[in-house]
Amino acid sequence: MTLEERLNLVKRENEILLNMGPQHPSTHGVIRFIVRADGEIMVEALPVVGYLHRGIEKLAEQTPYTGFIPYTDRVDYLAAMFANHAYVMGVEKLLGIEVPKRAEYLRVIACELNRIASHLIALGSMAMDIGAFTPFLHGIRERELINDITEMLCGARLTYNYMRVGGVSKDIDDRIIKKINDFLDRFLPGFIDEFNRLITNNEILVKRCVNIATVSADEAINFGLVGPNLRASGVKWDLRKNMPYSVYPELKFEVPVGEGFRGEVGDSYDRFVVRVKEMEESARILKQAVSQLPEGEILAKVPKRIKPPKGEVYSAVESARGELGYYIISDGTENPYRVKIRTGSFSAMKAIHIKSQGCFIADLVVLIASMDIVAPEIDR
Amino acid sequence: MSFTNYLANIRNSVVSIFEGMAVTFSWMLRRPHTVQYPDKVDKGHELIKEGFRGILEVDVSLCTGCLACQRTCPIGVILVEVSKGTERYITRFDIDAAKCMYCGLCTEACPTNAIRHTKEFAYSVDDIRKLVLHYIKEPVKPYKPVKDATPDNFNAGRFVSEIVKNREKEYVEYEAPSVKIPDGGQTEKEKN
Amino acid sequence: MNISEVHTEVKKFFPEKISDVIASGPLSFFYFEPEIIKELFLVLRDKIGMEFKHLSYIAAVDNKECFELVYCLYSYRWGNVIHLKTRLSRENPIIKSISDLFVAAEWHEREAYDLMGIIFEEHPDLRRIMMPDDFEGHPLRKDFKEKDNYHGIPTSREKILGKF
Amino acid sequence: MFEISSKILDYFGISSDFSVIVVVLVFFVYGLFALTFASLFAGITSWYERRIAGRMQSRIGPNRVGYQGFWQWLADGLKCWFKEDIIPKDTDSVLFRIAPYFVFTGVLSTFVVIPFSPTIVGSDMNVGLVYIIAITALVVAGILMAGWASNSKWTLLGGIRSAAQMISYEIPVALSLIVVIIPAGTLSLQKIIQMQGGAPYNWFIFHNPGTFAAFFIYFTSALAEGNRTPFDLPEAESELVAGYNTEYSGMRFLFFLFAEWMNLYVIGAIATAVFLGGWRIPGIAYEVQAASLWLQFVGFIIFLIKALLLVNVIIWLRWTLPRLRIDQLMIMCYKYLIPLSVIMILLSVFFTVIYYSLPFLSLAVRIVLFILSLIVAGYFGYRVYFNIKYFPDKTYLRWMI
Repeated sequence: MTLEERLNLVKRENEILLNMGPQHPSTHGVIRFIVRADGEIMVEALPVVGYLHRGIEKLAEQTPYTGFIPYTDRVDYLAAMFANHAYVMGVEKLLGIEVPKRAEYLRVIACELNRIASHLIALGSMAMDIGAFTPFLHGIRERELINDITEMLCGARLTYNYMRVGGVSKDIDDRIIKKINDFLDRFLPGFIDEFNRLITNNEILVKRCVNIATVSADEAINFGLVGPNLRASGVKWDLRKNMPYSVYPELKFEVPVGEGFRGEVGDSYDRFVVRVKEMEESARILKQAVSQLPEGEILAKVPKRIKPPKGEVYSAVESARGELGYYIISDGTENPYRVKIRTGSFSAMKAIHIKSQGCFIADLVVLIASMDIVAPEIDR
Repeated sequence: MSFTNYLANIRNSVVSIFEGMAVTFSWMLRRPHTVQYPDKVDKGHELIKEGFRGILEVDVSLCTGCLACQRTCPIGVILVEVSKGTERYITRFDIDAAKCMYCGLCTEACPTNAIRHTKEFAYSVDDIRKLVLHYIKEPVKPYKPVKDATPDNFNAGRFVSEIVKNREKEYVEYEAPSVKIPDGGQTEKEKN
Repeated sequence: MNISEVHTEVKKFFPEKISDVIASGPLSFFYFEPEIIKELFLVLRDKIGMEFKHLSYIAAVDNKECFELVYCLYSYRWGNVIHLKTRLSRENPIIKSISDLFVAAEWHEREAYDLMGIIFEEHPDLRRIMMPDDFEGHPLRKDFKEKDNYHGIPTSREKILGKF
Repeated sequence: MFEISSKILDYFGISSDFSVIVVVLVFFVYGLFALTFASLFAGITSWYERRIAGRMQSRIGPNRVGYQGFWQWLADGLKCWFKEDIIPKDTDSVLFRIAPYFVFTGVLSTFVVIPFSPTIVGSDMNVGLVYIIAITALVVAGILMAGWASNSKWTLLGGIRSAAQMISYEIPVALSLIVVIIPAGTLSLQKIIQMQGGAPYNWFIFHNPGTFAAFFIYFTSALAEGNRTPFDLPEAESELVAGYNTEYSGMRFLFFLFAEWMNLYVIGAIATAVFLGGWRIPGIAYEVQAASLWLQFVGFIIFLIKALLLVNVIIWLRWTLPRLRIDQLMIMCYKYLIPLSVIMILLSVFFTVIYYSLPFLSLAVRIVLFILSLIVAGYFGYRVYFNIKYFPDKTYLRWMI
């Protein structure tokens, strides 16, 4: 069945077909929606993905284990650290390597910085899709400070390639720690409160998001939603708490859950607020991690050519967009036999398709933004 | 919708708009965070942090010809040719800067820090072939590593090599070095 | 409930159709016969004590001799994750769709159909998802050969390094 | 302008045979003046708005062309002149071509009654306010034309949205102006200004609680009628790509934007004239001001400053608020603004009647309202100070950099 046949199958009279994307201001990259609308009200928004499909899973089969780390950056360009972390953790499990404590802390620091940066973009672009420009640029401004830190930490601002099998590539120094502390001082009470005053509590935004595309807890689980989208529906599930990895058990933090802050549990506004609260928690984790940073090695003893024994592994981390997992099959050679990447945005797209039915066209924009999808994560 | 709800809506809107406008007005009185790009280009380079992964450069005098970088590169950006014979000569060291993704794996693999990143990042040219940087003009003897050398010994300071700077003028169709290699060594071209 | 407990529980329902638990590296899983997929997943989803209500992903693997489908299930209530596998023949890779049990399965099955060529019966909307509709072949198969061009567009770039 | 024409006729002793020519000439010159003023205002506002937006978002904004990028608007205009005027295939080409001019004319025609000073006004019609409400309906026609003629679904949606929105919001605009017309007893803008005093507490906004609220209702609904954020649904760029002007390019596209920025001044000017005392100078009687050319000029400057302050507020609102949804927009109009403005009309009637029997109450209410608004402004200043203190970042009071 082709796309055209699918559309002809369901098309009714008095409907207009709107082609939203792949080049549209609010589809966040190259995602296409075919909107079947009756006036302003949609019948459904059919997602058409694949415009950014680069076959990363196929590339993995032809690339050595270490050489694939830069590719993982490209899976989710807004939160590349998590992709690094999940993949590297998987290979370490296959090899059975113990990672030094300091390296684990550095990974946590890098990841949580990245989570804040990613959420800033998500919240800002959601505000921008609703029509407020200023919060987006305020978010970008703070993210720029994080980018400066990651640039000092690993030499790149977007595609980090920071983690290695067995540790991390560069050590942290006092200047970077000072910069992180400066950023946290500015961020935690100051920026978040101001951001809330500027946009989160804004009545227009609240009215635009409340009770729009409500996903109940059962639906969220069945749709396969993960991360902040799942937690906004009231399911308290965070891989950092429930299936602890790295040094997260040693750090104290809360898992924010959607409580129906202004409307029903699991609406778009809950997804917005949960992300704001997650940024606060990340900043708290960062404060602890920076102060507890142990001394020691940053890279374990790893053979120069990585040849894991035969076996399979599934390693997942809690990324900014939810569970990001790498299912790796090793056949004992230098290249992985098969890599499957499980991403949060992929399942969110199906939820968007279902939840778009009966919304306004303007609500579709809110729905897409509140699910925080990133195009390369869907297509890979 | 009850009447109190109606009034609460009006109050919420007025209060939240008032607060939002206070925030935006307070930012009217602050200094912008952006740097004026065309005005302060030199400053821009200083703003790049130490350890930035820019264009790759090669200090050929330090190269041991071990091919570690070529093997590590996941996308095949580096091409090194070493002549075989009684005495080894490096006859070719090319980097395709157009294809490079700046992952930095080659710099970590290099035992002598001969290949490294510069801070250079802006390099648009009118022909993609000009972005292939040739580092070897004449066959070079490989560097013999010192026993107790650490990578820091070799990295005197990060400089932008002449080849990176003058890439526009430097572009010539690549030819194998014409200088005869002593001791019966052969370049790849002569072999064919 | 970890994988072995799930295995003993499920074995009571389908004694013949389920293999033993296999540990391959850090991951443990068991195989099941493709024809019992619907019943098996219904039990896994709804039986009290298991409640694997979240389907994380479906990975299709080309095993040279056969195709393997890997199903990963989460139970948020009990905090468990299990992996199950099934084998399909290369010549006739057909299996029942579970998209009526898990909404999330719909797109994962479309992906497996698109990239590996596995056909899911009773799937509501089995179309290509990543590749264009007129694409030939299934790229994640190990024997997939890339064509020279697609609609006249060459698929390979000339190698600059080799030439100069 | 008739007054000025007759003065000129008297001064030069021109016989009545040629008076038509002189009158036409005077009107032509005034028309050119109004067009130039509006175009300059629209152009400069386009640059000014970008600079203000830049500062609010902690960036710089256009600063390359001329001092502080002041000539940016001219550069943009020139660029649009030289751009190709693309008319897409399958458009209704006649409607497509003339639509921008409808919008432009609709806004520019309001300058006929918008006063600059006691005597400098196109025509002091006795139905001035009704004329403004009527003539702006041309804008709806133009936008709907553009949306229809472009032969694109996005533009059609934008055009329909715009028609629904602008026609709905004409009602609260008219109703809120009636609140002032009751105490003023006239529809002529010049007469309304005359009836106000120069000092702030003599303005109509502080006349009674009804007019005070009516000012905000007018301001909100005028924003909606002028398609400005938070009511810019017809061109909501995150939903409808660019709304009704998606398919336009070059100078035709610019005419839409011209109309939008000119409309800023129109909103500000009407609010100034009706609510904020217009060109009145504090402590100077109307007759004295009308007789002296210099005082008229001072009055013009005062009028401009008040209007510009309101334009600033509009720009500031745009860079603060998100956009409403179409049903919320309609709810706001029919459930909030119209009932409220009807209540304000009743309040206004009540107070106008009361003032006849109790004249001292008039002054008391005015002063109380004035002090109230000063308190709100003071609290606002405190909030701004609080924000600056709470999130320490370098303050920099120079508004340009």
